[in-house]
Amino acid sequence: MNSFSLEDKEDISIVLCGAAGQGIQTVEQFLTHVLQEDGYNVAATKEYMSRVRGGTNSTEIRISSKRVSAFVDRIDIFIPLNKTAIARQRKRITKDTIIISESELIKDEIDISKYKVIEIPWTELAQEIGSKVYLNTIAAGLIAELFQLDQEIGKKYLRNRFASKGEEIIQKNFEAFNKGCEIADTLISEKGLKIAIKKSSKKDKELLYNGASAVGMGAIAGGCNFICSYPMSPSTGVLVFLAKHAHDFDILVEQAEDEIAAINAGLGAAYAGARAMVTTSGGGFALMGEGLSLSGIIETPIVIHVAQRPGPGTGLPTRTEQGDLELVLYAGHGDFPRIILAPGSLQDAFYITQKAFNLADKFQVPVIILTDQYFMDLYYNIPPPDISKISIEKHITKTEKGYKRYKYTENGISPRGIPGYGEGLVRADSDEHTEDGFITEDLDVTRVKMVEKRLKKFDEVKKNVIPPDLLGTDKYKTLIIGWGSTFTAIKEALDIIADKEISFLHFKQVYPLHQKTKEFLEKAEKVIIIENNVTSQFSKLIKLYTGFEIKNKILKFNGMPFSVEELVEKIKKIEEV
Amino acid sequence: MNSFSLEDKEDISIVLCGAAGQGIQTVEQFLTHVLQEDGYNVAATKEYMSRVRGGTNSTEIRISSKRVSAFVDRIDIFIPLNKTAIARQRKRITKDTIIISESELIKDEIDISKYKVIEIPWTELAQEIGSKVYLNTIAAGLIAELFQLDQEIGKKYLRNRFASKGEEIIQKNFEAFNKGCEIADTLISEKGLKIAIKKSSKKDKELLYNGASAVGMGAIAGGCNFICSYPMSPSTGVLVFLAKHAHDFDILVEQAEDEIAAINAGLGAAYAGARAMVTTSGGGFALMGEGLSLSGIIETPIVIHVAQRPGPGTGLPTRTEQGDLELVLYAGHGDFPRIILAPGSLQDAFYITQKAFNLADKFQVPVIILTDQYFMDLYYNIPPPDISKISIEKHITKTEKGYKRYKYTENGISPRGIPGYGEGLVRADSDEHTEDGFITEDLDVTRVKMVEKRLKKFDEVKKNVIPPDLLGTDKYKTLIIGWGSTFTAIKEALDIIADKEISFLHFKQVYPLHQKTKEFLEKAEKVIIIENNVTSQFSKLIKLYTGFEIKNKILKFNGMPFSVEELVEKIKKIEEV
Amino acid sequence: MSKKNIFDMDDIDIAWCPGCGDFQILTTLKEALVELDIKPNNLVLVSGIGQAAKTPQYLNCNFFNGLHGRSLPVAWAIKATNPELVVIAESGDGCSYGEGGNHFIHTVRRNPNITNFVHNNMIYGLTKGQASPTSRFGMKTGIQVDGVILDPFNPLTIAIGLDASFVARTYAGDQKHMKEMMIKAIKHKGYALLDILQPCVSFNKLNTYQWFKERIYYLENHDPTNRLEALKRAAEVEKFPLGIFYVNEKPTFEENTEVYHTNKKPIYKRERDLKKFSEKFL
Amino acid sequence: MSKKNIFDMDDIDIAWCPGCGDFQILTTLKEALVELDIKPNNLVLVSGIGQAAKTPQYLNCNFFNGLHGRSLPVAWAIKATNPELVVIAESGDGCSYGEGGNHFIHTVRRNPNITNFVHNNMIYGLTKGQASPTSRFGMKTGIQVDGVILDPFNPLTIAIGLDASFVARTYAGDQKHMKEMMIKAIKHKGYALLDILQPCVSFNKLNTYQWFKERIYYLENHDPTNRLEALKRAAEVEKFPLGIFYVNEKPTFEENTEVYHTNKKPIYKRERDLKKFSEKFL
Ligand SMILES: Cc1ncc(C[n+]2csc(CCOP(=O)(O)OP(=O)(O)O)c2C)c(N)n1
Ligand SMILES: Cc1ncc(C[n+]2csc(CCOP(=O)(O)OP(=O)(O)O)c2C)c(N)n1
Ligand code: SF4
Ligand code: SF4
Ligand SMILES: [Mg+2]
Ligand SMILES: [Mg+2]
Repeated sequence: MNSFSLEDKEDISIVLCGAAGQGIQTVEQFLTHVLQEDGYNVAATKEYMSRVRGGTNSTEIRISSKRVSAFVDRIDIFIPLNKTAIARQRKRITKDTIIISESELIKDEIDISKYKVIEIPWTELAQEIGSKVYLNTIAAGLIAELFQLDQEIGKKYLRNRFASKGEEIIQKNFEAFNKGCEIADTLISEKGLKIAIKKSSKKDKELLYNGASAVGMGAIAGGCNFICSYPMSPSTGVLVFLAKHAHDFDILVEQAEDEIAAINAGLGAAYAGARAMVTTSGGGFALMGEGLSLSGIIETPIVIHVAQRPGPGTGLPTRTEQGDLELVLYAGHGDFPRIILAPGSLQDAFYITQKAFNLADKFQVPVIILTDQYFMDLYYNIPPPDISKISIEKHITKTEKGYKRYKYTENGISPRGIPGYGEGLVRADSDEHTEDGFITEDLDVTRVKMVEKRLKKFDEVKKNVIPPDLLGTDKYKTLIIGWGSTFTAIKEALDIIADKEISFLHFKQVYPLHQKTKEFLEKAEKVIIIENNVTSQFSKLIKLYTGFEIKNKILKFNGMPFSVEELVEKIKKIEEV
Repeated sequence: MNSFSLEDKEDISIVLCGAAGQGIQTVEQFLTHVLQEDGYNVAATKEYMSRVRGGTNSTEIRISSKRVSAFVDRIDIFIPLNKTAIARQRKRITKDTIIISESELIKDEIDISKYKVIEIPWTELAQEIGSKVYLNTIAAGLIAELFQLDQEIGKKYLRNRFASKGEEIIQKNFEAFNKGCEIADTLISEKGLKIAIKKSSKKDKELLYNGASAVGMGAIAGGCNFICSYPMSPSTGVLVFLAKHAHDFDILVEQAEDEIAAINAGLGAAYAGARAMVTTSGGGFALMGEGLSLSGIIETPIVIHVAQRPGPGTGLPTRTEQGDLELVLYAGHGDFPRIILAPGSLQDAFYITQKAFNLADKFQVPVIILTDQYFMDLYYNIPPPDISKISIEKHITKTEKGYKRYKYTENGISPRGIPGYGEGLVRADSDEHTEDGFITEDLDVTRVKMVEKRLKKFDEVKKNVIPPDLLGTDKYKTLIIGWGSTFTAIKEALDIIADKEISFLHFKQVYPLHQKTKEFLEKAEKVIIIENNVTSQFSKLIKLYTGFEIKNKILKFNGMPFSVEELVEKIKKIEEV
Repeated sequence: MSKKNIFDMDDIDIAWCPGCGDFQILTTLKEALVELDIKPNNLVLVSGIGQAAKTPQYLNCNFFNGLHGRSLPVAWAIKATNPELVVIAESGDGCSYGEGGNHFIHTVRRNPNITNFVHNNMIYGLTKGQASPTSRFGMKTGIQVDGVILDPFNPLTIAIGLDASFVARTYAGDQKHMKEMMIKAIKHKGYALLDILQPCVSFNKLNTYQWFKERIYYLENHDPTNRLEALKRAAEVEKFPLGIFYVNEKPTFEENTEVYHTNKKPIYKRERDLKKFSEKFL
Repeated sequence: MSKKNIFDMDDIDIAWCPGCGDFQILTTLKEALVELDIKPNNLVLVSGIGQAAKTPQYLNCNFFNGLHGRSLPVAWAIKATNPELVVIAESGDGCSYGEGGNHFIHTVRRNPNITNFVHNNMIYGLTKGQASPTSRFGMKTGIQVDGVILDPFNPLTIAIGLDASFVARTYAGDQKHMKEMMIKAIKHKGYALLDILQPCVSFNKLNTYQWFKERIYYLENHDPTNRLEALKRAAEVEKFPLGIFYVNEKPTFEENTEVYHTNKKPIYKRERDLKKFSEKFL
């Protein structure tokens, strides 16, 4: 094995880095799709600046023998596409990193002789084919060939991708692709740049999608037929996904004038019988508090997807954080029940979003799904969801004369009618109201009973909490706590640490907490919480509802997700104490 | 002493009850002002429906030998002004209550012979004078005379009150007033309706105002020169108060188009150097979350007064509750410091609001003042504030060339410049920014340092927390915890219980908590928390920051404040266990 | 109210002040609804918060009494979810043009087939008398102690400027005209704004019945399809012409929305096809 | 940029796409400011969030880069606190007319002496190409997959309908006209709206330089004091006339505000008189 060989790797991390607009995403799309189709496990994560052109963005693609799906610091193959790429990724580039680049882009930044650099005159080669734009396809071809991609798959993809541009462009891309393959062949034979990743066995049935699509598919499978939202990174992907599939699934998609309109429209639609959703980020959600409270008092279901990004204020619009847990937990004036879910894997995102609609409908409460930028943009191949396991549970009643919208019942849940379906009249009232839905000033009886009715529903909600997942032995000494999108990174870090006494408890429902939470915590000798925010919001929630104080915290708040390596290091450090 | 005598009472509670628009407030205003001027301790509380005319509202006026200022259930003298008055107040009317009324209004509701009823043909008497409108003045005269009011004070008040209506109206009111006095004289001599409340000795120097005015005066004394708000009960009184005194104190008062405009305008004004304030209620505040977060990241001071009312949604717009503590504690996306104050007495309201402006300016954070409807409308006489104790502390720097708005400093507080004052440029940025205030995507250094800078300020804030007031011995066995407006009722209840082993710890700063809080709690054998909300929000805050779980809770959430009697009863019940 | 109307409610305590224009609006609305033969359970009244916004409480029908300022997003969403319903959004001037101003302008653009009645009393009634967006320049209140210093908001010029589908004004003091306008507005296909001049006897001592009476007159020989002419009449400052200013027949939001292009069934009645889901994604 | 302008910044990395109309606006703005002899430390640029809203980052002056949609309340409040400052609110069409629509209409009514530049690219740029309120009917995007179905918002008819103080339109492709309009707008006493047609080369493939070029023309023989005429010109649909549509000289918010009636000193410079406080209340 010479120094360029990657044969000993079970997983390869390729990072492309360059300016917005340089086509990094095109390469990412190409490679993930064709390699997955060819049977590899693939995963990709992105980080980018809040701008449309320029700056320095990057994509990390992992191709692996085992299924892995988190962000790693390690870069096996680095492809810089502009002059700032090296500087931006410097701390991740080591002597082991293979840098494939024009020397022009890197020579001022590193001593080329000291790194594993492969110089490729991309621009020149692309221009030979006809234009700089073919650079991407050459790079894509090069990487593909390193993995011995079935060339037909690559060409089929290119043909589809450029179909609208005409045959000439397609042929040029083929040419570029072949060029890339040729270079790769030379690298393999001359430099020994060999890769030996094994393909996955279950390739046929696997799907490749990202967090935004997973949430969107969950919504479709949950019966969502109305979405009204205002664009806001990183939540817009869900809106776009539903818009794209609106025709096939009869979904009314409307862009609101602002977030306040969005949530009020969502509640209007739900009142009339729709399965309604809104998608936003923290700043947009901060404008929806009054609407959330309205959902609470009128007892009208709504599913709210909040893709977190770092605040306060505009903060870092295209970055990631788990800093809005407390916001969604306490938003809205007055006391009323709510449910907060936070998927960890793409599978979770599908099932949980699907379920969110059923929960909202059943308990007539707002259900919030918390994701984040990292999760929205995270891609990997997963087995297809099992549709037989899900169902769309509707809880709408045909009304009769004398129908009372807020009828007192034992568990606080009143049969929900909708206008025009049945003989009854449906009165939704944001004022404190009687069972019929009329304004009341009867304080001693009606007000008290209505407050209690709403809280009783919460008792029902508590009986239906999704339990946290325990990964590892239940005889753990150390228990790692995580929630939401940190799932894959923590899981992989623990696989690496491979300590049988450490287990991982992951929460995909963060509120209300599952009743067993305390038990799990108290069994451990040491508990470590891992959160992508600065004040450890989830540990506060845990303390409040279990009394258990978690002392060991691994927190990150620079706008980036945790990498597997830093988790390994930080967990080990705490373990050593 | 015959059955109508009230001579044994140290304090008399008079309740007027009738429809909105019947002039209850006129009588309340008259009685509180003239009796206070004549040297009595007076206090008044109101409760009213969300409507302009009709319905059934009431005012309770207490005249007492000792200073008392809370709401009591007991009614010594009841004056119903419409037919629903008795029904609405039924549980408070006992065989000891003297009911002064036309029989028309009460005969269908109670057996007149079984109660201490004094029948006065108000309407007829008023019409004799010229119109039904004089009824109020007759009633006012009657009560005044029972207290042997110096008639000149009464007439002076009436003259002022009706000055704009002309001499004829003034004379008619005098006539009505005299009529009331005459009736009172007969009642005193014939029914023995005697009252022996002692006047206070320090009468001259005392002031009479309500919660809204106390907050408003504090704002003026705090240097507030800009208020922009949207009307919302019960917070509007503060806006009206500042508008009324705008000329005298150079205050710019502007009604915004909505709450979002209000808070953003407040921040714009503060950026330019104003001492800015907004006033709102929970639902309005729920719309300001994004603006609050903006204040957090641009580090621009703002004082936000939130007068709570029961939610969720529109809830009970004219009622009282302490249900928005968690809302103001967690509103806004992302993590940033804030200060939350909650006055208990009218004196507190003055001093605390005054101080709020200094705190906001010093730490460059949002400061929230939490009151509620009960507190806004609560009136009593208090000694004038000591102006020598306060000062307006401004923390604005004249800038120099190269000024950096967000300069890193040891305690996180950067000298605050304003545009046009000095040579520097002042850049406020809602994106994560450099020290100069420019957008940054430097995650590893700048982002992290800026997050830490903002949190460091919070460490400074924590060194400056207003300590909770301990009433009673510091060798208590039982400790009662209260915050905000429940102060006067709890204090009076404990005076009645008169148990030397029970003390009362009242918080006027609820966040951050004073560091001694835990010590106070752990010293007690029993801790009882009293809150005007359903989920005991303050005890959750205490648990989170001290780990101390308060098990005994006295909660109320029907929209009414605690009465002294119910507190006495509930505290005793817990004490007995 | 003489004979019993199906929208009448028994036994209710109306929270308005005696003499308030809101009563006339309520009575007339019930008459208009009967004349239009609308069924109570097929009607949804949507309101925000304010005195005007209490109207739905006093009619026998479905209602959504939402948040201050937010009636319009609720109303169009209800209509879009179930176009078979008759949807009327009804609120005060503060609610509709102040807090709800952004929804007003964008709902006009959206053009859902709903009706919007605005009780324009030029004041905030429920909160006891602050200036509303339509308050006249110079009017004094407890907050506007030196008088209003903003130019009044003219809902008609704005709606016509936005090329609204139907724009009309009436006056609560003329029930005959009001009923005619209500009926036309409800019948109109598309977003229909009816601004109703409404005296508030408790707080608005400036814009009284008398004041309005002296200033209203009826549009005559006016061609409501002429946008510029409509703007001109709407922009009049001294007087308040009443009638239909502007009619612009155009497709509604529901018609424009793809989900109803071929299939007219309300979306809430359609079942999600999970088999199709599998075919599409799995 | 040829010679060094005092508003130039050294060493900055501008986040816009090559070819974007925003560059022309930035250059022209700096020139206009120099011509007006405005001092950097006496100028405050206020913006919201979006591509246009990044403009203040690229000028050497004070700025308040606030929240999406909220530039106007911030801007008038700054001006009211310190009328000695020159205050310009600058943002995109989405920010100004979408999220910020309510502030737009009410700030026009308030008439503070500020200038409002709206980069109208008929698209949401920063969020990568969704319809904005000014997007043309039928334009397709990732969300408006069947094309925009709302009528475009016409900022000019709305502003004139609100009797705004100054209403003009220019085009980023004509820097000479743009500079003239900017100078007049800044000089104007009162709220001045300048809507700037701005091509977005990355996302708006419909409203390109070419498209605008074919549709713009210059107002001539137009009397900007004639409101109806202004409305008529502003309402044109096929073409985009450029120039000053409407000028309505009237007192500004600061002039109308009692706090500046006699005393012109900015409020932030005045000291609170605690002695007066004692006299008044104690
Ligand atoms: C978010 C919010 N802000 C403020 C209020 C308080 N509020 C209730 S009604 C109202 C104004 C009512 O005026 P208008 O809409 O003109 O109705 P009117 O009472 O005059 O009929 C206000 C400001 C509220 N309920 N919610
Ligand atoms: C409350 C809130 N909602 C949404 C966003 C997301 N957002 C940022 S910029 C933008 C639109 C920008 O469009 P425009 O104002 O036209 O400016 P352009 O980028 O086109 O110049 C949106 C929706 C946000 N930052 N805040
Ligand atoms: S306050 Fe005015 S608008 Fe409200 S009910 Fe009374 S008169 Fe009517
Ligand atoms: S996205 Fe459009 S508006 Fe934004 S910088 Fe690029 S071209 Fe300009
Ligand atoms: Mg009104
Ligand atoms: Mg734009």
